Amino acid sequence: MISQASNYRRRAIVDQIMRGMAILATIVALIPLFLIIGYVIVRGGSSFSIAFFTEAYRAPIALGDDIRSPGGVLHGIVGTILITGLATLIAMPVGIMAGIFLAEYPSNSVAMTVRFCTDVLSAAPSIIVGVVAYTLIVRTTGAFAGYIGSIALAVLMIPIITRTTEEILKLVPQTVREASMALGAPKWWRTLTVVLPAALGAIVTGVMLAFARAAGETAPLILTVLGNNNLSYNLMAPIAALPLLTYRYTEQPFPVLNDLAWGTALVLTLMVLLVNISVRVATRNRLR
Amino acid sequence: MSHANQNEHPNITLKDLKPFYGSFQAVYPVNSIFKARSITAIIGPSGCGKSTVLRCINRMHEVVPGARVEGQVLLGDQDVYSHTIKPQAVRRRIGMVFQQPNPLRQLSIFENVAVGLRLDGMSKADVNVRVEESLRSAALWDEVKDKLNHSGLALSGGQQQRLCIARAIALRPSVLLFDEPCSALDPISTLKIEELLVELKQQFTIVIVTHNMQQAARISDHTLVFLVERINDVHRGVLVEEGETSQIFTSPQDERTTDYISGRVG
Amino acid sequence: MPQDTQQLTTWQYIQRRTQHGDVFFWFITLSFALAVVGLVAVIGFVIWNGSELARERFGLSALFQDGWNPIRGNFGALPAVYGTLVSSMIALCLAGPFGVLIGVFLTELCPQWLKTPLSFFVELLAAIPSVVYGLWGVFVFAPFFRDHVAIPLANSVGQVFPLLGGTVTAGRSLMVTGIILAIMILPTIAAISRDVIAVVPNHQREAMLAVGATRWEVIWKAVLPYARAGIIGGMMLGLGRALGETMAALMIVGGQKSRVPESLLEPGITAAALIASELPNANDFLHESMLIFMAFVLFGITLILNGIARMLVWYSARGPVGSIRA
Amino acid sequence: MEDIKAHRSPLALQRTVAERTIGHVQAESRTTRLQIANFSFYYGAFEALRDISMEIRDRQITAIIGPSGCGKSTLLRSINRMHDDTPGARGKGMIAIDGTNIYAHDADPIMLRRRIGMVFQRPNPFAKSIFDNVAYGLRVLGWRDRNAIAERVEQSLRKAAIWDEVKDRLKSSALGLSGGQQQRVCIARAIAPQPEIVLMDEPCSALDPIATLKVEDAMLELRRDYTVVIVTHNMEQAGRVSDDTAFMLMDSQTRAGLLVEFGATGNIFTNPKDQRTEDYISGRFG
Repeated sequence: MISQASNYRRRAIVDQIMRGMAILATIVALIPLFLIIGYVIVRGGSSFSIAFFTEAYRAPIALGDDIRSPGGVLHGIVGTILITGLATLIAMPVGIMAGIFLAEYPSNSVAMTVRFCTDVLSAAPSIIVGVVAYTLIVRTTGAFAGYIGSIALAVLMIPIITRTTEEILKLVPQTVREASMALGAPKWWRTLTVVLPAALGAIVTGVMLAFARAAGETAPLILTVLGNNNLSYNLMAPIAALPLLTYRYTEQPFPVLNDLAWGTALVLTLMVLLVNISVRVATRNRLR
Repeated sequence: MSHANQNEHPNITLKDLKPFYGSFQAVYPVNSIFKARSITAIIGPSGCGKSTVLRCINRMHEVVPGARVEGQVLLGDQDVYSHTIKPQAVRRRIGMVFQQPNPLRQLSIFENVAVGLRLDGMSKADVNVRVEESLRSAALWDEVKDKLNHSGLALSGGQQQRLCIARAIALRPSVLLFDEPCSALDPISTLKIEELLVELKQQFTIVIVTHNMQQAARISDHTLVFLVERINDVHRGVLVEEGETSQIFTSPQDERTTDYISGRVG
Repeated sequence: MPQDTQQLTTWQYIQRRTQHGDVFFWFITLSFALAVVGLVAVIGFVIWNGSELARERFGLSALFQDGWNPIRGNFGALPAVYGTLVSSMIALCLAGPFGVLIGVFLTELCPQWLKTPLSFFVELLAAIPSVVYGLWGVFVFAPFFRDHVAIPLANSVGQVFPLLGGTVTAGRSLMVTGIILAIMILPTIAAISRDVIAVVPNHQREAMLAVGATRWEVIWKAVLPYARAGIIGGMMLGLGRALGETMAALMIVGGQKSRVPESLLEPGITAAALIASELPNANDFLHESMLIFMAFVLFGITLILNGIARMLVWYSARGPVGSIRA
Repeated sequence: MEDIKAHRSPLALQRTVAERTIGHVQAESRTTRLQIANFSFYYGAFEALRDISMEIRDRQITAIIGPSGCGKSTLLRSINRMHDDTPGARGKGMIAIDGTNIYAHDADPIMLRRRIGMVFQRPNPFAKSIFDNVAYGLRVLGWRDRNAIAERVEQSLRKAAIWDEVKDRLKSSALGLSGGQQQRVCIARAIAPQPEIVLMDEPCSALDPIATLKVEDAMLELRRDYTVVIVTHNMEQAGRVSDDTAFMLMDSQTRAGLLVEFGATGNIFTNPKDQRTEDYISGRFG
């Protein structure tokens, strides 16, 4: 009485094959991704040493068969923290305030324009921002410097912070806003006492994600920061940065420097992993 | 009743039916018989598991991740949960209409009705005949015959719902399940659907879930009342009473049914 | 009736005069929001202005001429244009189908316990800096590809199809770049496919299931058509990312700037890589202006792609109401 | 009152208003507090409410009933201009409190909302302590005196019939309470600044029957001091608690909300003048 359609067998086989294909595609696609992370961990990990974290660059000198250690990447770590830290300081107020504007005045033409502009900024290849910073600042001041890199990175961070702030603030239930509104609270009071406290943790994670992304950006730095082989704390002059070291040491003919490139890549990757995982853990607790 | 007749118009029997979500049993065991060529209404407050029970009948319950069913659902004398039977075959035999009218967005009105037939690989000519027949049965043909190529979404809510009924009828099932089919519709569309249901019961065994008690009273022959039982913060659906609709609404046997029907709970 | 009988302080008086302070709040947030608009204006102005020399001198035709050689004053950017397009198209052709299938797997087929970790992993990969992909490409993938794919390919198929032929020397080539770019944009496409498939309403799936469709028939006839616009949008976003990607291309593409390579297995150049490598030490204003001009074109193309893509994703998430399909 | 009980629809809960309201003043003596006259409301070009007129009396409970989508919430929210931030939303006509039009040009919505309390469909406490939730409205008004605040908080919680349940945990988060408790804290929050009118938008639709009864008790308690307007989809509830009832419907052509009938609750439920009201009350709709 309950009978199967006559062509069911063929359909069932197609079903099986296509579902298998989707699984297979996922596995195949994950292979290179696992390989990359695996290589970075193994080869980067083996180049880790105390000197790696405590010394700046030393020129590799051949002593017989042995090539002396080229020092470490402390200058890159310091540079990245300084450059990205300044970038965060620039981007945070702009991004958060603009995000508040978008969330609290969501549907006028100014908000549409602002939203369009954040989309433009986040769509722009990072090299474009580098080109603009180069043309506008490096060319006029005549010098590469760390702070120019910070400005370029800040421009890349702003759309991320703005949009996460907007999204997070919009997640704060409208009903809670209404409760405050119905009690006669002005908008600014409502935002400060109800909306922002509820969203603060998530905004911080948004900033952290932007920081992680900016710390790995390389292209704008090539055009603005230039790089430095010595440990420097001066953002007004060329300064080293981890992604720049990864790039430059990749291009070097010395295997010891190539090893350092793997090491810096691992540092960058670990940072991205840590930030993303901690953000994920933090937001999961918030949502449940 | 001859065997062939029983085949054509089978009863549905629920035997110790227990729907689970993961390890949570959502409803206490249900035993009941839904008679052929009649309308059985399942009423109850939200969260009482009435939709869940309905979806067990054509094996739509198990589509939800982690959901499973214990017990039996007999269509005539065949258990739809038998290992030899595929859920796809069950669903072709037991059609379903959902709460929200759900024409497939990318398909035309015609293709929406034909979609199940196309899966079977039915010939073009046969499809044409069957689509027209189904749309006529669903009392929609006159309204859409000139725009069969238009999107189903261009129809009003009530028309969309009748389109979905036509889609279910097209496979010539013997049972039609309705999951709150009118809750998204305006009063006039509701009336049309109700009239259609009464019409359709000549050919199909009909089970309808509704939260609207008046609706159940208007159209159904039998009524099952489900309620939520709360024990230690665990909410579980329970079948509290079943019987002739007139009897349920005029002289319910169970105190809880009285409370529910008089609006004291739910 | 009870009233707020408390005395107004001066501050409260001022607040009420200025709509309870909301005007200030509006003004402050607005200024920061307009700063974002200002940034875009500055970017647009700078690359428009900076590329003026090249635009007046060559116009778009420079993008279709071969033989880039700044020292001799030849600014034919065709090799870069060709390299950018070809590597991005390779990336899209590889990552597109894979990405969509991953999206399907994550939403429709994946067991519940695997969903969150796998989704998270895919998102994580989009966050890994591109210089890391470049590094891996240079030291691991390019040599592997040269020895096990490129050389055998050039020696067999390459004899017939020059596009896959030529002499394979270094591992770096447009093909390798395209493959690395594919790996890089795969998470983007997969994540967007997953998102647009996840918002396909369940009632669409139920409609197919209730007429006795198999799982794949539900995906093929109800889910993918519904999500089609969004999936295409996701691919375009991926393409935009591939077009503008600088570091991986700069490290792997090989830096062959002077001519259009005959074979995909030869080194080439992409626009972004060309800009990054030559702008800081450009010979003269014209050279610089030409590079900025290329940045301008790149910016324009990625903007258009992104604009369309976002519209498609948005359209897919919202869905048209009452659209007519004749 | 007794007549109402006797003639109420058989579906209505058999429970008199009288037994739940002690010391309530006779309805007839109440004056008009809130006057709605020829009020229409628009979302852009869409007319959501058409030409509504009714008079809401002081210290009475007025229920607005009707099927979903009929605009009853829109009407309620128009009374304290909650739509002001919605682009394109605008009201036409008059809503006046004690004769002052709240849609006049110089009317200040923020001051208006300080005079009107509102309780929403879903309990929406802030992610703050119970105490801070109730004190929020007072702090908005600029209260600084801790003792005065504490006193008013207790008074409001008592009025909302929740004091006994929360008095030992005032410092713990309001989100830890059950739905019914949260809703009563929200009521306490709404009445803490001692508004003149309290609006309630389906305040019990997310609650179970027992919590519903408690909230209804709180409502009847509020009627001593406040003018209460309640939107509900539950006709039995309207029958149980309200003095006046407005029945609204959606125009099937334009989808605009219309006021079909307005009058004393007893009349609406037992002797509706309009056929559509009768249809609705007897369950022909929805």
